[in-house]
Amino acid sequence: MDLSLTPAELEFRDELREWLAANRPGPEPGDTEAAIDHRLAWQRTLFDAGYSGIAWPREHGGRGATQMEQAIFNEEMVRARAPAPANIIGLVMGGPVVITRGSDEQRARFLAPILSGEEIWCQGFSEPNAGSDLAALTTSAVQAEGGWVVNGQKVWTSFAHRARWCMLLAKTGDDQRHRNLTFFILDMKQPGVEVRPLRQATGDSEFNEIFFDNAFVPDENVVGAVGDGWNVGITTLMFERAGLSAASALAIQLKLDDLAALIRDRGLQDDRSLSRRLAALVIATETMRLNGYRGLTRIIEHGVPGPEGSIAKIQWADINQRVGELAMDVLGGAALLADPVWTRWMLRARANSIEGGTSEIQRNILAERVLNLPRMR
Amino acid sequence: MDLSLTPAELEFRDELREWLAANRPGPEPGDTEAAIDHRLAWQRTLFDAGYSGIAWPREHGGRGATQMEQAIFNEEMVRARAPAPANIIGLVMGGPVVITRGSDEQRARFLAPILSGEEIWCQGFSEPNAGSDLAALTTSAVQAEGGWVVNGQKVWTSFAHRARWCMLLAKTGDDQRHRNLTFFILDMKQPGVEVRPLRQATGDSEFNEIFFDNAFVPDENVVGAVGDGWNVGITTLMFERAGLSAASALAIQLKLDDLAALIRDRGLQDDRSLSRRLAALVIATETMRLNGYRGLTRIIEHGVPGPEGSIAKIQWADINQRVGELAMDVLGGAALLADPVWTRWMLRARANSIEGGTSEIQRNILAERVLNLPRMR
Amino acid sequence: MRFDLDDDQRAVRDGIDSLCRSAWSPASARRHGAGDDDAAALWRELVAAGWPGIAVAQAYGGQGLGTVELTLVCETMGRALAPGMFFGNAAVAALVEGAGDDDQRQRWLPGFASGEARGALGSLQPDGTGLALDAEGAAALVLVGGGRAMLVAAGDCQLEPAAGVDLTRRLSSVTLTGGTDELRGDLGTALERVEVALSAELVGVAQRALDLALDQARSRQQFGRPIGAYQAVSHRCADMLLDVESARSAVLAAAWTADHSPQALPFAASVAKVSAAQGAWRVTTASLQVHGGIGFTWEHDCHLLLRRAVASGHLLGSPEAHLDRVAAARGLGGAAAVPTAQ
Amino acid sequence: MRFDLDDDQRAVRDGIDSLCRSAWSPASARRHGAGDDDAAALWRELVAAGWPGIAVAQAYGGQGLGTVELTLVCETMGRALAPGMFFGNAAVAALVEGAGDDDQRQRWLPGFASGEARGALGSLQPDGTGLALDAEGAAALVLVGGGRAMLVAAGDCQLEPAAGVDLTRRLSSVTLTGGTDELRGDLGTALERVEVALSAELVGVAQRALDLALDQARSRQQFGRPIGAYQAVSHRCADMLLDVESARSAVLAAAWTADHSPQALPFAASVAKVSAAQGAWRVTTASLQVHGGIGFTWEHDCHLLLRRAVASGHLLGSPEAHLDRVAAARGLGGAAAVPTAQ
Repeated sequence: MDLSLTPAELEFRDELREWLAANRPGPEPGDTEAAIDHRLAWQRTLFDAGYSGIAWPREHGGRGATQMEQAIFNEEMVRARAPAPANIIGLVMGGPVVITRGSDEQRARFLAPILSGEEIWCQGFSEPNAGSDLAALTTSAVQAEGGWVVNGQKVWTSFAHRARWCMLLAKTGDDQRHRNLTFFILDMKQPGVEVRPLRQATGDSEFNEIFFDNAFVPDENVVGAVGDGWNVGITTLMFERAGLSAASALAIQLKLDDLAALIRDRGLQDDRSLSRRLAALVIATETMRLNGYRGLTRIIEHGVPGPEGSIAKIQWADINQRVGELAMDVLGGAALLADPVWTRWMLRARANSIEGGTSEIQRNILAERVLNLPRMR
Repeated sequence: MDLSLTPAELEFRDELREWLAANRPGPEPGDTEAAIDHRLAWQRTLFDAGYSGIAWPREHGGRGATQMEQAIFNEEMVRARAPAPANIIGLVMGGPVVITRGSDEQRARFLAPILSGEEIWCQGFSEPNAGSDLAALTTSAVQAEGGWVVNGQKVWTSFAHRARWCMLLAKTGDDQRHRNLTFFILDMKQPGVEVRPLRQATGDSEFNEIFFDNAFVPDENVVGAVGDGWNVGITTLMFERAGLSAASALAIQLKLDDLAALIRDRGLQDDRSLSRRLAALVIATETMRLNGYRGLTRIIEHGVPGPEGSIAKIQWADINQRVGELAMDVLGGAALLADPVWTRWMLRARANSIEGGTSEIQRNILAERVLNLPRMR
Repeated sequence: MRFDLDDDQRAVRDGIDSLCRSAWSPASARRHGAGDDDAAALWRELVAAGWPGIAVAQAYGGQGLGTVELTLVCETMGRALAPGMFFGNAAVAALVEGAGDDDQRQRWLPGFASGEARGALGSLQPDGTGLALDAEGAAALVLVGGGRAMLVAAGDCQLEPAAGVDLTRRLSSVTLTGGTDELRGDLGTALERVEVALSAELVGVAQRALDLALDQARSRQQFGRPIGAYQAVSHRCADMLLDVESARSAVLAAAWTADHSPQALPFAASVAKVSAAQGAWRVTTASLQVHGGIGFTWEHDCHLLLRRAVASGHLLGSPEAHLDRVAAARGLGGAAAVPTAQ
Repeated sequence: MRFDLDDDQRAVRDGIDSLCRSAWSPASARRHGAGDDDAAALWRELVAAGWPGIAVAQAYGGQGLGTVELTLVCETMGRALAPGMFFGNAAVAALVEGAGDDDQRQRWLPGFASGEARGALGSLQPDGTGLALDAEGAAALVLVGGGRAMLVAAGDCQLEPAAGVDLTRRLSSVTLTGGTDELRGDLGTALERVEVALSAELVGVAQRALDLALDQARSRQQFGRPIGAYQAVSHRCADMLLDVESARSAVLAAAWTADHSPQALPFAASVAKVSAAQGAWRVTTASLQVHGGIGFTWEHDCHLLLRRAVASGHLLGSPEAHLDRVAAARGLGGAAAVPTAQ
């Protein structure tokens, strides 16, 4: 066990810090679309400096660094308050799935533009009637000349309106529960695809709905075997969390510093009840960070992300929600006024226990797949 | 709506207070058996003064008072720090079931000695493999000449070693889930009945196990129809809580006063975190008391106790457990030493969410029977 | 003792419920919050039916009903996501009646009672400005803060729209431009009645959130079953019921106490506000969770309820301030306890 | 960075685990608590195998392994409900080594390291008496409290059995009858290492409680299914896993920090103690709930684990004291923060 950085990791980090000091991205614009442009430009800057696809193999255009260096990179980005690259879904999910499950042709076609940000990816898994339950998906793909014709609807897709490619899970059969799905890479720039923004409780529109009306996917864009989409999709979801929780924890710690400042600004620094709630959050966030690094070590040593990622997901949602609650209590009567930072945080955090697998589903995963408890279904 | 006592209720209360002032029971002995003797003597005193079976009809030997007066009586007993009468199970469950479900002969035979405390009752529902799930009971009663032969085991019966009668739920058929149980009144003073004390986590032995080895119940001691025991048993359980929650809440408030004194004694009165936890408990306990009276009004107006009693049961367990936790935190390092009051409270409260129907079962009841949510089973 | 509504009280509740159902909807609430004029029509209906004066003394043109009746109206309005005009007017009437002097009562109460010269409630900020709810068109405001209550005629202040957390009531910042008139009577008791009415609104908000969650739990299917069959959902709903019923008991008891046992009101009001504010927060957030993604969309009412729970929960005395008061009565919590009505 | 045990560390854990499994059981723990002599035999085995000196410097006859290795032993012992002798001796050795002077080290550490002159840990009460754990037969005690640590030779104090919450360690009240010897060095850092070791024990206690709950959840049937199939149980178990794993991460990190990054130890130790103490309380109580009635019997181990969680959780710095320290580092919590080690 060694929690210090290795000489190689240290060198990577110091070089990155130096580069970041010289190449700070400007502040993120408030407007959503301008923010995406800003994040695209930032991804291009990262790409040009060799910081896109940190842990992707060199042969696929990545930096070939370790997963640990990827995590260090993520933490440094948070520390520098740099935005996530615009094509985060391509980098974190799309690319890794193409690398591990795709064909050579798919790798040749898709990987490079993911890294540069030239082609943004989005994820088409959730549907209005199939949130946690992928077996209830109804978007269908029917075999046709040279490919598949897709009809149906997806929801909660970020970047869909700017995306070139959609990772699509669609029904290709009626037989068994998990054997009737196939994983496609669908071209978003075609007439059969319509994207509508989805406005959230916060008032923002981070997400979209996608409607497919006889959209077409050629055969060569099927990932894995026809009917094996559930397994390919699960791989995608597991890549989603690996290596991100330490950086997420750091982001929360920075926010907690702001919240401590708010408590002091409002003259409430002697309120032991508020201060203990804040301290408990600082501690919970630190354990989330440590769980993240422990999980990452396990991934590095055993190859694939495991279901333990569910622990970090539950912690992340719970902590963010408690931060929002504490902020409201600190604001007290001033909680009436919409605060640009804290009201938004309080509201946005409510989705954290729903998006990317609800906290209930995460507990199911821990119970069934880590603790081997019997399933109800 | 009128939360003040009616003139009749006021008169009842004032008379009771005066009587209590003149007839205080002495302090309860520490020894368990001596405490039962003390509570038996106290019941006799109450009985002689006409305070046994407050809300039982006059024709059955009770005082014929209202349920509200019964609740007032319960609160006054708590306020006077008087113990519960020894035959509490007979008074609260056995008697009411005999009155509402029993035959005239059963009423004539059983009711009077319940009131005087001459015959103590116990309840034989739970079994080692059937806690929440009455359908899983295995204690059986097989028809014989003039009655039934009982074999099996019950657990968690209070007063069993002192009881003359046991309210027994036993299997009398194999057909359907809830149609195979019958409710018996079993004589505990027979060779086929063995009682063993059950030692609890606290170190006390409030409860017993009962072993039945060809014990006999005559036909005339079947309550309700053969096979209808589940319905009779449920009635019993519902009577258990009606009217008790307001008094239980008062008992907790008295305990919270002691806990506030402990906080001050330990010089922690300025700790806002502890004081808010205490205040939150005071408030939760008050809502439990109010829920109790609101539920009692509903019972009085609609005749039978409803499933809302589950709310009070959940609150009671939760509050008691939080009181124990807060006490440990107030004691701090001194929590190492067994405190005669608070350590026992902390430990004993852990059973509150199990005994008399677990909090999980209470939530099932609320979900299924009050909120009409679909059942999983 | 009889802890249940009597027939007259049921009639009050059913009357306001049927008015709200015919004249208001979450869609109206959204339009009102966004600046449209729907609420004026609702207010005219309320005035026409005599609701504004329900709890104002008959001497000033009101019906002189009690605080229990007032809270029944407030709960129903909270459930309907009705705007803050009724509550604000009733609150200001209670403050002037309870803490004003004769002149103030004579001048303002008849207008509040008839609804023709509406009152609005606001908070007084430490910097001397105010924040008021649905105050546009009001004849007078009462701003409460720092243990004082200032009566301000509409002509003596300027309102500027402000962005509130709550989207179903309009928030204004208030700048004083003329004289104010302090309410120098028993402000504490009057404020506690207002807190009880506000708590009743929160019970209504929580009840609506529970109703929506139950609909969702029964109809939404996942893994071949309605989600309400899963204990992760059904037990959450049971806890919501516990919160709603506890807060309702606390509010009804506090309302009755306000009229019949005022010496017990401080404790009863704290029990009501803490139970209702914390309960509404827990229930509205739990309802959103039961709904899943759909509950997080702008179009769904979940966030309207949650936002209202946050805003009303922190209006006047915060739950923390009430906890401190309850603790202080037991000699706990130190000297620097937060004042109850900020 | 590599956040996992290496092979040597696994060997340490497996070694102590196999010793505990062969030489100790919950039944032994009950007998020890009740006054029987089982623990003496266990201690002899530990001494024979060289465990007492695992973290003592080689210069004093120990093996000089690190705090990580020490916590692995403590966690395993907590899981086994082993008595407090190993922990007490290791704690006292760490205090003398870290905060004692050369004379104190020379005099006591060789005996602690070999286990032939065992040390025991206690708390110093405000009234000048002490409370010590499994101190009978110890050669010396260190009593900690009020920011001080007093070394007392066995001959200079009297022990009286006291009734403890925990039934698996013997509690004694300590009356000083002779001289004491203060540890005047860097007590803070030494105490933090001890807190980390104590936290490791709590992780073991929680892990055992989770193990028992999982057995119960898989085997106990109600309503025709194992109870672990119900989310009320399975989600509770998932939360227990979360608590156990978080506390384990925190303890391992703090142990590593103690040896390699001491300036970061105060925060890391607080994270470990709060996570382990609160986690062990939540997990042991949840385990009892999963067990239902059987878990509340005297014969079942649930209450032994729960009692130990309470006692160790409040030993040395309470979770509240650590929260206050973390808050104070952010300028919060007022001046009167509770001292960390009472």
